[in-house]
Amino acid sequence: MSELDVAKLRKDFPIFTRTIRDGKKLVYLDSGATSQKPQSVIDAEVNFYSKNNAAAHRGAHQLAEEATEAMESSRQIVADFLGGEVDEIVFTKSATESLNLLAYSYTSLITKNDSIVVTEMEHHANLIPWQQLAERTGATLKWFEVDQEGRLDLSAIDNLITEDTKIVAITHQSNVLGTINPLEAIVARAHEVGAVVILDACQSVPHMPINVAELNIDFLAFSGHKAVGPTGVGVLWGRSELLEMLPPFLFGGSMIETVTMTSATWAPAPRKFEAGVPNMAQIVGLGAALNYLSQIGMEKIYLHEVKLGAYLIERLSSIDGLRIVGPRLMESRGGTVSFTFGDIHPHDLGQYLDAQGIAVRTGHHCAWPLTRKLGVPATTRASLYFYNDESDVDALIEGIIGAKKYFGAP
Amino acid sequence: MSELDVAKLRKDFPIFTRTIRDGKKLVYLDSGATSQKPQSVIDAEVNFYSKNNAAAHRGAHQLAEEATEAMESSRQIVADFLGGEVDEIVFTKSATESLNLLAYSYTSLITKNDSIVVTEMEHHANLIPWQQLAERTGATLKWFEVDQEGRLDLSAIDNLITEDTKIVAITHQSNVLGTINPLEAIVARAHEVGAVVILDACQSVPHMPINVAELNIDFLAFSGHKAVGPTGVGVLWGRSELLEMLPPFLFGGSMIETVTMTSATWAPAPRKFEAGVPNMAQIVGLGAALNYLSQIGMEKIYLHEVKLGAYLIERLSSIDGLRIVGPRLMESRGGTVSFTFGDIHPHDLGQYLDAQGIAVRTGHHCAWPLTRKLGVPATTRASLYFYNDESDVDALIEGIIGAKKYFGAP
Amino acid sequence: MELDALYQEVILDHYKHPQHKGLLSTYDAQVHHVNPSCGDEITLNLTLDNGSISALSWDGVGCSISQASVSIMSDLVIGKNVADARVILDSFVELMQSKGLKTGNAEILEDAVSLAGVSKFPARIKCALLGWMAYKDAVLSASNK
Amino acid sequence: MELDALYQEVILDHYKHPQHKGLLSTYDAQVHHVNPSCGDEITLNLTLDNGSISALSWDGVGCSISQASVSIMSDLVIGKNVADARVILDSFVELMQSKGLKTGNAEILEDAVSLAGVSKFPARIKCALLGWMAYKDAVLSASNK
Ligand SMILES: Cc1ncc(COP(=O)(O)O)c(C=O)c1O
Ligand SMILES: Cc1ncc(COP(=O)(O)O)c(C=O)c1O
Repeated sequence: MSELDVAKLRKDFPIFTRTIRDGKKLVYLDSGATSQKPQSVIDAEVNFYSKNNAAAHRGAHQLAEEATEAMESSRQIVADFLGGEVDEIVFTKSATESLNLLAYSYTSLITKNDSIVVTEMEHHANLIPWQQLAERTGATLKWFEVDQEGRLDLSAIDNLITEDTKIVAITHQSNVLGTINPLEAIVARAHEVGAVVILDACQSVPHMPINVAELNIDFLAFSGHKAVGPTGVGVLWGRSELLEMLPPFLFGGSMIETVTMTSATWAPAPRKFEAGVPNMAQIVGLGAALNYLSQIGMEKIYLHEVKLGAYLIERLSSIDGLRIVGPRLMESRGGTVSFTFGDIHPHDLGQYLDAQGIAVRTGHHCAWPLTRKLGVPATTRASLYFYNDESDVDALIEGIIGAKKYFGAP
Repeated sequence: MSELDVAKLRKDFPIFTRTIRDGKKLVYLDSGATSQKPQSVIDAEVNFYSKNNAAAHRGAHQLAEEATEAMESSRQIVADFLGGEVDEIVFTKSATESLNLLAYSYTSLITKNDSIVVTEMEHHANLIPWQQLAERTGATLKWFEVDQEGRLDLSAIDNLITEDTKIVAITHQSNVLGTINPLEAIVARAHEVGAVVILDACQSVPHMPINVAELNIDFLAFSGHKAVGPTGVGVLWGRSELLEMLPPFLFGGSMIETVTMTSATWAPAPRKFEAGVPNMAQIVGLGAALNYLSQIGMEKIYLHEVKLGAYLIERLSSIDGLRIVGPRLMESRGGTVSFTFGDIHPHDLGQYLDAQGIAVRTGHHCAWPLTRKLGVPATTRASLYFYNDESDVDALIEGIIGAKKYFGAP
Repeated sequence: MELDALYQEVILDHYKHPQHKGLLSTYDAQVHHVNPSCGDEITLNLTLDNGSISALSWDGVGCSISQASVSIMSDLVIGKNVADARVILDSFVELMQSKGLKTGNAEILEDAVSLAGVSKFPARIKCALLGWMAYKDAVLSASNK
Repeated sequence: MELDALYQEVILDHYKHPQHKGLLSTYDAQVHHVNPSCGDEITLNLTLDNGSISALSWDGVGCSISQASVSIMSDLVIGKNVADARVILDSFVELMQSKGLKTGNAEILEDAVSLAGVSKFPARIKCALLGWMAYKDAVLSASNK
């Protein structure tokens, strides 16, 4: 069905050798929350701690040199992976920090006459920082609505993105619906009015080929842990002239040029945004993660997920009383599928599935306004990755049918 | 000389099996910048990734349960280690983030009539955030001066900490001088005027027994990586009533109570301060690190460093032309010693030592105002930890004497 | 099977036939609680009469555990005085925190012992407690009137 | 020994006897650069005459590498026209980035080839470049006058 040898790839992931509950096979369909880690990523962190650990950029001794080299070559890997320049890569602890960094750094550049545009399908991490920026500055927050198919309603684009718009912050792929948003029209309109486009790429960087130059965006954020990388590391990519212009966010060591008791000046980007001893082992692990993904091939990963997603949707659609929340066609859509199932509450369904070894996520998926808009209190979400195959989907379907029996017909 | 079996402890650290430059033994005297990691800490991270990896607090499935449990038991370990309550422990990425969190969160609570008090020996991470808070709010930044012995000058305490003082932010142990600051008088005066005391404990938590209740402080920050823990994890401890009162800093998933498109409310502390999928593996590693330290015993670690520090100072003092910058008496002082050596620039000395396998740090150590105050452009710093012994000190002394020959008499 | 320990028959019964669901129009205190991690919500109306819970009604959305738990709780506390109800509440919280090690005192907790299995599923404890915490809050606010 | 490759005799000579150190009181441009990681500082005064570097003087504190490097650079560029000096600068930057793989073109770089060893020590490259970057900046600002 796919060009990926999933069985072989799964061998790279130590967690797949464990079992769940009473010896059940682990069916992991929660990669939208966090992905599993291949041995090469784990080894990269271990290697760093065991061999090269020292404070990067802060010493002339050999360990410090090696730590710096390890960390900076990861920066190059990330830059190449995204199609950006090495000085455009800022390491953070998470996409959440990356997005908050931008929202804080833009504080002094936004006035009460400006507007910020988001969408109704944003993750809280790409919504609340902008609410707060609007509150701090008096700017207006506006948003694209989501239609009943789970697609953005672009019809009002010219009334939403207007001359006073300074920032358009939008998710690339919805973590609830799986919808991949049409960036071209939005980027064109944003740039027409002089606004920057900030892309929340948490659910796209791990799942499809991304090139920031081709997308023609201005900033991009993603988290390592969703891209087979370590926890505790995120990335902010930004156009170099914008990073140069933005004031720093966190203040401390390594981000300065000079310091007196009363004032300080800043190092050039990206150092300006990386205060403190960096999360070095995690940065190194992220480099290994992106290398691992590149070796498989992002195009192949994308195609695999689209095919498997289509199969998942097809099989889910065959279940009576199951309602898919989000697009049913694979066009502009990834392998994340949310649904409701009659009167069985997602929490109960998730619990039943867990007893069968199947890990899904239930709730509002940190996108509460979207859940509310779709008229459901909560959903169950299955999110696919390259290490999933048809047998995982089949297990899920069987689980859902079992739940129906267990809790009584929905 | 000490109750610690250093040779045995060193076996816990894989990095000590490697060699430096042309096969030289690693003499690591840069623990002030970052500490090395024992196998048990490395294993804790590996274990998490290999067995329990999932998004903590975000799923009802077994992996998510285990990840939550792993992370939350680390919170208990940290609380116990510091003598605080479990809900008073906020996980961050670093001490730098912890201190910036406070400086940002206090923004709405500080006015232009208030003052903030720091010291001249602060690390940039505990200075610039307060400069910036003063700039944002119009408040006044004041500071304790450092005398030529490298001690705080407390004579002006009543004129510095006054009725308008809201925050006193101070380092526990100087990362340059090794000075341990007299907290009692400062805490008493701060509380007398209703100010909170924020302790930068980066250089004390890893090196001595700490009890926040006994210290009677209000907030404390430290970094995991200096306490044999992973990179990418820090801690903020705060009195629960203060954490409850403070607005959040980073916005996103898991820190909310409810969210609409235009507003949000917050979860109780500590969750309110932990937006996003946490740095789980690093949090788990930090738990293992503190357990490791506890097993050795913080009192023993402290005594070991004081004894070894005295030996280091004694031997350094015997070298002609070498000037110790900071207290020479071990009273209220730890095992971090900075010095200058005639006309040999610290960078050159550090480079020579590196060629002998000896890792020290050179420069201003992220405390530039202090370096300037002490009238030196830069210093060389040797910082000890429990895995150092007399042979490391002897190697350093030999190295310094060798440098004198190499570069010509200073 | 652990799942059966969680989903006792009596829980599913209460879920399908929730007691005291549907808000009464008069009350001393009304509270609204949410479970932020899953979005479950409850509104609870409470009337006190001379230190006794004379009326309690609720409405909300949620999983079987949260719905059954509030239904069971309603049955238990209505008609009791606040002090007695407090004993029940404390006993239930203790049971929830027992990590599967306790079965609960049936004399105090009656049907609520059927929720003992929840304590083995840390992510679900908040579901079971949602209604109870709302009740606790409501008593506080009704008593302060 | 790698250390000897770093600390060539000619470097230590320049360090002990720095050329053109001590600021001249007249200049077209004055720049001040720091190395934020170690605190080394340099002030550099530059005078251009008809496209040539007619005078260059400097003062500062720093390690042997940074001091020797600016001393060598001063010797090299004084009297040259800006375009020729640019060739030297570019060639030196290239040498510094060579990770120990290049020895440098002695015809262009003269004494500066003695700094080739620096390129093997990444943390020191900034030391060697400090004065050169200050020079580059000064030319820019003098030319813009
Ligand atoms: C005294 C002191 N404060 C703060 C910091 C900042 O710690 P980090 O860089 O881990 O955030 C350090 C170490 O760099 C330090 O020594
Ligand atoms: C679309 C989207 N944006 C932002 C985030 C936040 O990422 P993190 O929690 O890793 O910071 C997530 C994941 O939780 C996400 O799915």
